[in-house]
This record gives sequence, C-alpha cells and structure tokens, in this order.
Amino acid sequence: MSATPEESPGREEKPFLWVTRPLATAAKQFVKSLWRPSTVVYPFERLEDPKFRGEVAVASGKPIGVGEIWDNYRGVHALNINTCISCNLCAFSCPDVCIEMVTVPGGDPKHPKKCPQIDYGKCSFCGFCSDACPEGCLSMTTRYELSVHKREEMVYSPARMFEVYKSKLPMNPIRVERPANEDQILLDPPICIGCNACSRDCPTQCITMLDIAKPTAKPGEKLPKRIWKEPVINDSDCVRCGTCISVCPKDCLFWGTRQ
Amino acid sequence: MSNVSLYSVAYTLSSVLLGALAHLFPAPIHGWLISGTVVTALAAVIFAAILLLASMLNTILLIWYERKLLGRFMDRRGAMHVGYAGLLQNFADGLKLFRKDTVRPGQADPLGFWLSPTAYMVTSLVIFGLLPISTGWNGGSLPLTLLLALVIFSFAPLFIFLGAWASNNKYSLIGGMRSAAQMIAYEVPILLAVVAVVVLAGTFDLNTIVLEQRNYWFWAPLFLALIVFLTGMLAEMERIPFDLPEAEAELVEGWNTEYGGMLFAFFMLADYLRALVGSILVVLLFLGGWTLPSYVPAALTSFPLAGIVWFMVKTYLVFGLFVWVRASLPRIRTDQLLRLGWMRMVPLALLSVLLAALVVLSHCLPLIGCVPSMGG
Amino acid sequence: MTEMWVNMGPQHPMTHGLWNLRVRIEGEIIKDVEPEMGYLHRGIEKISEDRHYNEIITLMDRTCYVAGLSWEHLFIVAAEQALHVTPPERAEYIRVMSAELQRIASHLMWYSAFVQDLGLMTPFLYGMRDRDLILDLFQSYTGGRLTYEYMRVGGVRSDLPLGFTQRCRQVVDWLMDRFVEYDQLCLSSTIFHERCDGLGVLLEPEAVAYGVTGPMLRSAGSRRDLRKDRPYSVYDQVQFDVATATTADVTGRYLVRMEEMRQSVRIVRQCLDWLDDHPGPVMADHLPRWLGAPYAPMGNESYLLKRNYPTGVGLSMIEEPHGEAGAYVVNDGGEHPYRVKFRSPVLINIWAAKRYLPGYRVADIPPIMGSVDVCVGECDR
Amino acid sequence: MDQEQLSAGLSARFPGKILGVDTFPGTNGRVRFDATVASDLFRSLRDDFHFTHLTMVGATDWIDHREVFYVLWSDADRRYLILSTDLPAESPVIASAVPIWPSANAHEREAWDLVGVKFEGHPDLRRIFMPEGYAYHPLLRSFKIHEPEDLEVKVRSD
Repeated sequence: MSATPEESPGREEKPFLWVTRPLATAAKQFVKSLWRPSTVVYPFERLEDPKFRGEVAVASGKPIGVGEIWDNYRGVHALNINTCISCNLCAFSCPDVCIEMVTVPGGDPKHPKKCPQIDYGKCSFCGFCSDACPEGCLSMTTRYELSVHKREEMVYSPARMFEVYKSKLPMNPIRVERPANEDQILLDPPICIGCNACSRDCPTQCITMLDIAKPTAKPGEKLPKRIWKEPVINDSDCVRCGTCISVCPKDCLFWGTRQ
Repeated sequence: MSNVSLYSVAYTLSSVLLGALAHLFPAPIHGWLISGTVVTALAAVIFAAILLLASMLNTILLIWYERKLLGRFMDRRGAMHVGYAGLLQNFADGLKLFRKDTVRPGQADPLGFWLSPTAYMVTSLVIFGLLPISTGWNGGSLPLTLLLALVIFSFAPLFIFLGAWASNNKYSLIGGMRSAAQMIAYEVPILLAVVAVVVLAGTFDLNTIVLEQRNYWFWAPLFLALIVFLTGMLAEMERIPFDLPEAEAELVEGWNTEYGGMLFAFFMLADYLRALVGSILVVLLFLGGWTLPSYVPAALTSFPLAGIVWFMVKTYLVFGLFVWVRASLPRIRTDQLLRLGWMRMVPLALLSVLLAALVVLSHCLPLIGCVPSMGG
Repeated sequence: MTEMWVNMGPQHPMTHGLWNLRVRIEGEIIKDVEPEMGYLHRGIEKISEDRHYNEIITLMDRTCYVAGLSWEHLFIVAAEQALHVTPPERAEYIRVMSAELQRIASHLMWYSAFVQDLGLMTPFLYGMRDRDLILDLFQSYTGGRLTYEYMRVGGVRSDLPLGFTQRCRQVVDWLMDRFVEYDQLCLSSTIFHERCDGLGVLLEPEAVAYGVTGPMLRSAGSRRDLRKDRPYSVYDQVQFDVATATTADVTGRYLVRMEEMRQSVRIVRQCLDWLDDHPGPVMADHLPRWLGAPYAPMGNESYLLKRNYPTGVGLSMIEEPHGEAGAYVVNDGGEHPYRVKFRSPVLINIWAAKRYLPGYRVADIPPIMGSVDVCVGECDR
Repeated sequence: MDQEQLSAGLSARFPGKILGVDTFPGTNGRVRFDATVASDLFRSLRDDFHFTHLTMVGATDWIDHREVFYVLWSDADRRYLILSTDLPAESPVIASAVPIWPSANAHEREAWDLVGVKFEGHPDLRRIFMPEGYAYHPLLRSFKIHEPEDLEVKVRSD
C-alpha cells in the first residue's frame, strides 16, 4: 500500500462529522430557488425564447445571454431554391457525405437545376456547407427538433428545406470570407480543345468562350483537331466551385495563382 | 373529537355495510351477518385496509415530497408534469414498474429471491399497526408498543441479506453484507437513545410517551439522544450519507441490483415506508407527537382531526431534515460508518441515558426549570 | 475470504463511459486491477487519413466530447506546423481563450461527476448549471454547444460577435463566486475529507515513470505544465500560475483542478483585454487550396504536382484539461494527412491504475477513478 | 543541453548507429537510430540524458517500411526529443521500452494493435482497442475502410 500523507491542505482539525457549511450552502440555494429554479421547462419554455432566459437571469442572478447567442446556432438548414446556382460546393465540402444534389424543377432540360438534399441521419451539423455556399442560399437556422418516426423522414428534400426557409427562422449570418489571394482557375492553353464543356456547365456563367486566332500551319505540321476557342474566366464572378475542372475532358484547367 | 378513533370508524363502517348486506338474505344468514363476531371481524379487515391505504398513500406522497424538496435544493424543479405539480408522477412510475417483467437470474435461488422483497415490505407495513397517529387513532395500546415496533423494524437486514445472497450477484452480495453490518451496528445506539426516552417517560407505550410530553417535548432534555437517534435512523433507512448498501457508484444498485419491475418497486416502497416510520418515531419520541405547546392558540388545535394534521406536519418536517442532509452530504465509507457508529454514537447514547437519569432524579430541566410531574 | 474478480464495466455507474475495470478483490480490499479499453474505438486516426485537414476538426470535437475545443486546438497546432501555416495573432488569442473556457467547462464536468460518485448529487446539478453558461458563450461564437467545429487550419472560423467580451466577463465573474460555493460543499465537509484524503496516492517518481500527466501529476508536487514549460499559441504572453498540490491524493487533485479553474479565469480575462484592443483578421493568407473556406474538387492528381506543396511533420503537445495530449501529423504534400497519431492522456492515466489502485477498498474506486477524470472518447479515439 | 551536445553525445556512445539528427521546431531534434541498439539507447537516454518521461510511442506504415517514433521529455531541459527508426515491413520487430519507461506499456500495445509492430520484451503484448483475435492491423495502408466484410470481427484459426 502506498504511503499516505497525513497532512492534507484545506483540512482543519474538526470533530468527526462536522458538516455545517455544506448544509448552510444547500439551504442558501434552497431559499434562492424557491421562487424560480434555473430550469427552463423545455417543451413549454424554450431556451431561445428571451422571455424565459430573462426570467431565469432575474431569478437566479445568472448572466444569461438573452436572444443574441442564438444568432450563430447551427441547426436545420434553410435553402432558398430560387437563388441556388447548383454549384455543388455544399456537397463537396460535406465531411459526412450526407448531401446529395437532386434535380428540382426550374432548370432547362440540357442543364437541369440541382439543389442539395440533406440526410440528417448522417449530418453532423458542422456548418461547412453553409460556410461554403457562395450565394448564401444555404443557411443554418435555430431549429433543432428533428425527431421523426422513420428514417426516410430524416432526409430533407430541397422543397422541405425551402419550407424551413420560408418559415423565417433566424439564420446563421456567418459567411466565411475567402482568403485574400485565393487560388484561381487557370488554363493550360496547349491542351485545350475548345469544347465548351466548362462554359456550358459553369453555374455562374462566368466562363465565356473567346475566339482565338487559328495559327497557320507550317508546312509538314498538322494542326491539332480542335475548336479554335478558349475559355476566359471572369474571376470576380467565379465562386471557385471547380465544376469546370471536373467536367473538363482534357484536364486542362487547374487551380493556381496567376503570376 | 377525541372519542372518535380509527377502530370506531372501522366498526361503524363494518356494521353499516353488513346491515345493508343482511337485508338481501333470509333470516339465518341475516342474523349471522349482523352478529357481533362477524361485524368485529370485518371491522378488523376494514381497519387494516384503511391503515394500508393511508400508509401507502403517505409513502407515495413522501416520495413526491422528497423529489420536490431535493429539486429545490439542487436548483431544479423535481416532478411537475403528471398531475398537479407532479403529484401523480409516482403513480405513473408505479404503473410502469407494475407492467414490467420481473426477471429472476437463472442461477438465483427462487425462494429467497421471491420471498425477500415481500417479507421486507410486509415487515415494514406491520409497524404501522402499532404507531399511534393521534388520540385513539392507533391499532391498540400494548404496554410494549415501542419495543415491538423497534424489533420489527430491525428485521430488515435479515431479508435484505437473504435477497442479496439469493440473487447470486457479486454486487448484491457485497451490498447485502454491508447492509447487515450497518444495520446491526446502528441498532445499538438507536436502542440506547430510546432507553433515554423510556427513562424519562417511564413506559414503553407510545401513547403514554406522547402524553408524558404534554409539559415539554423530550428533544430539549434529550438533545444528545435526538442527534443519536436521527443519525441512527439515517443509517437504518439507508439514506445518504449512509446509503452504502446501495452505493450506486461502486455497487451499481447494491443489494437490489438484480431486482426489476414490481419486486424493485417493493424494495423501493419499503425503503420509503421505513423512512416514514423513522420520521414518525422521531416525532413520537422527541417532538411531542400530535400535541402542540400550550401557548399555541386553541383555534389551531381544536378543529377536527387537528392531532393528525399536526402530526403529519411534524413528520414531513422531520423527513425534510433527512432530505436536506441528503442534498448536502456525500456518502461515507463502510469502515468510517462503523467507526462512527461504535465509537461516537454509542458513547453519546450512553451519555444521553445518563442525562435522562439525572433529569429524572433531579426533576429539573436545564432551561425550562423544575416540573413537579416529571419522570413518569 | 476468497478472492474474486469483479467486472466494473463496461456498463457501470463508476466508469463514466464505456470501459471495463476488472478488479480482483479480497473482501473489500483491492488486490489487482486490469483496465480494458476499446469499447468506444471509432478509428479516428484511420478516418483522418481519408479527410481534408479541416474536416478532421469535426472528428476532434467527437474525440473528447467534454473538451472539444482543446482537442481542436491540439490538432490545429500540429497541422499548422506540418503545413507551414502561421495563423494571425488574434486567432491565437481567440484559441487560447476558447481553450481556457473549455478547461473550465471540462473541469466543471469533472467536478459534477466526481462529487456525484461520492454520493452527493447537488454539486452535479450546480456544476452542470454553471457549465451551461460557458456553453452559451461557445454557442454565441461557434454555433454549437458540444461540437464546435470552430478552429480552422490558419485561424478560426469567424470573429467574435459584438458584445461578446462584455458577456464573457460577466460569466467568469459569476463563476468565480460559484467556485467558493463548490468548496463550501466539498472542502468544508468533514465527510469529503474522510472519503478523499490519502486515497489513490501516486507519488511523483512513480507518476513520471508511469507517464501520468496533468492534474494527477501536479497534485504530486510536480510543476510540469506545458503551457509554462513549452508555451504554444500565445501562452507566453499571458500571466498565470501553475496549480500544484503536495498530497498526491484525491483531495490534491481536487485542489489542483479548482485552482486551475481560477487560473483559467485569469487567462481568459487577459485574453479578453487583448482582444478588445486588437481587432484584426482571424484567418491566415497563403493557405493551400483545400484549406480555404469552400472545398472544391481538386480535379486531377496533376494539380498537386503543379503546385508542389511542401511536406512536413507536425508535433504538438498541449496541456489539455485531462493531461498532456499530443498530436503527430505527417503531411506528405497531399490533400489528406498521411498519418495522424494522437496521444491520449486519459489512456495513460487509467493505465497507471495498476499502480495507484491496489490496497484500497472497493468503496474507494469511484473517488479515485473519478479523480482521474476519465473521458473514454479520447482514450479509445 | 542543446541539439549539438545531444547529437555529439549520442554519436559518441553509439558510433554508427545514430543515422542522423534532424532539427524539429520546438524540440531537441529528431534522432534517427538503428533499431538494433534500441534498448541500450533508451537506457542511455533515460540515465545519461535525463529523458525521464516517455510521452508517446507511435508507428507509421510507409508501405515499404514501418517507422516507429518515440517522443521523450526531459524535465531538466524542458524540451522534447523525437526518436525515429525504420523497421522492415516484413518483420517489424523492435525491443520494448517498458523495462525503461513503464508508461510505454499502453502505447506499445496500441502500436501493435493498430500498426502491427512487435515489441520484444513487452510483458503483455495483446490488442488494446480491437477485439482479441481480430485479423487485421487497421492503421496499415493496405487496410481499406468502407468494406463491410473487413469491419466484421474475424477470428484467426490459430
């Protein structure tokens, strides 16, 4: 058995079972909480309701923030379908792979409109998707009650998240600013075939195909078979979603910094 | 109101019921039904039923009371949704437990396993037949009521140990052994404290003990005995800080780990029954029972059933004291508990017996002065 | 009496999580113990190999569910070292403030659970009630109450909201008063001393040999505190004292943790003063592409070759509420870390139970193991 | 004691077995050593260089070889030291540090469990997190997650 230090700080020589101080402390709290204990009786009183927080604050003297602490809360997502540009960034940024882009009415047949559908059975409410959303159409609200009877009901379709949006709940205002010298999408011109895939699929329509001069073929040299156009990217409109990179058949677009 | 007793109420009820019933039958049965023997027998049954109902209701109310009180000590609310202020919560809990399956572990001994909760419960209930609630409101006045009540009260460790051993679980076994050791150790100071009261009152009859307190309550001369008795009762009731047998941090649920459903409810109810008995004993022995001091205005003591009301108020206040202790003290260890029992409580109890004897011999009290009728 | 093995766990009120303490007892005396871990092993180190650096932060909150921000801090320090990223100073101050608030919250959680193990439930409610105020603070700037996902490689997610420093000061002032109340409930009670004095003694040389760190080591008289010895973030800019005790027992650990909470309040106040005076960015420039806010697909592997990101190894050891936590991050130039290894202080502190538990009674297990402050999430990872 | 002193002292004691000392920010450096002298090196580091704490033991699978790293702490210097050694992938065996630092016990069991490095002389080298009899070492690069059959517990025949 280990050595037992006899002297312990904070211990004074008191008769066995000297317990008046804790009894007094408990009694003090008893008197204090007679009028209104700190409990917020959840289904009837709500934490986000300033009234009850105020009551608790007054009754117990606690410095409880009223209302404003809910501003950044990360709850159920609200999606504004009208402004969604189908950029896929939310789905790409999701660490739990719970966001699936599903077709919603409103797009043209060649270029269907896709909006996120979130499986809350997998979602970890990290907020990366709403941070990533360039248009601010996917936000997190203060709604936190998610219990349902079936697993299928945990999947929120875009229409359902649009209803959340329309219910005008307070929404998380945080928008993460992009780094100042962010990577841009650059082109490797010799590889490009001018196929227009990037321009067609760009959600913000910031890629325009510009004609380039067709070089004159030197004798004995065969010109590459391609369309003589090249994408030009408007950086100020680009949301850095990388759709063009994923659709490029020749891998001629890449991330980089313009020197 | 003093001539109304619980038994007279039961007898009246019985004769009315039987009288009504007798009209339905022809003469021989009619005559037999209204005969004294049958009426008395039914009166006894009704008497027991009323006692059972009252004690059970009080126990359940006690649980509610503890939950609410403990909640306020802890800055929360306690039960509040079922019924007014959660009054029906315990009935809901009981219903839930009643619907649950009672599972006996395969290796557990069936007889001991089933017997011990029942016996524990029954022995706790029997005491209620002996305790006087108010003048006439008791099961009968025996000369040795107090002794009998204490003897039945001390049956509990036997059944706890039986149940613990029978459930064939290591936690239960340790809990059962602790329980037995603890209860046996604290019988001694409790009995010594009671001896002090008996010395002062000169009788073992609880009715007489209460009546002896008409001039002064015994807590004043016997303050030491009161402290010893309260501490011992805490240990006997297995409440914090002496709830080692069911110390849930190390022993899961102690000796009732293996019990579930209604059997667990039996243990739980019996625990609170014992708590109620303990509080009632404190009131009877030290706080003047159903009497109030003479300087209290007569209006407060003369309304119907005033004795019972004041008795219950006192009982619940005493139980509130136990709850207060529970809210502010941690649990102590077995060896410390036994050390406290044998080395502090027994000497204190002996000292209080001595004090009681001195008070009786000198016919005088420290603060109140000399009273001629003192000492039985 | 014969000896017997008792399984305390994996479902047992003493364990505070999922682990199993096998105890060989003779009567009520402990003869030998054998901790068994792994019931909560989620393979966080393996999952990390498949994730972006910032996405690992969501795992860190779940590694230790009572000290999420501390573990985020731990990983971020290592990842920044491996990725050669320097965060702005304001972000460092916010991190230190968060880590210290988290330390108070974690210690309050410990206090609640520990005293409840002693059989007293009132402090549990008090501790949880007061911890809620800190969670409110966290919610106001991270958006979460338990899983914060706040720190990022190169900074933090967002700046503090308006009026935060004011409210935070109110909260810590209020907490300072509550600490007195906690001591009244425990230290002023003779029963508490009867239960805790001289229990679980682990003297300094043994503690060092068994790798025990944190409050358990400091309660044995050691002054080892990584915040002082090897200051990370901006701990060299703030003044505080290392809390120590000399008894090496449960009471000593209680005293150390209580004093640490007071010192944490001191650090938080200094950080708040600094943050009031120095507005600025909270995110570093010059981040690799996949560390920026949106995580777009990299396209093809050739991208990495074109950018030629540097490789590196990061090691961070920080003073987490439970002890010294470590992270070892190997960056091979890719989007994901090649290897992430964490050191869990709790695992080692539990492991030393073989040394500090035998000889005491069964009834002493809850206070002793409670004083270790077990968090199985970080132990099993 | 700074990095040069340490490096010189170690090289003098173990000639040819210290493969190099790299600088590592915030520590006394990263010492790469030959695994054959592991036990003596540990003893020397504890007794002569006062690295009293063993803070962390871990292993990395580099596919062609496995790296075992140790993080030590010296109370005298208030600095860390990283030790690192490469083991062949086919037989990753190294002497255990438990006789020198008892705290290595859990760390080495973890390294054995997750990366499959064997520590000779360890008193109780069992799995610590994965179930007993599990067929894989999950932190090897060859172990792929998201394969349900791998997630089931497989008990080896031996």
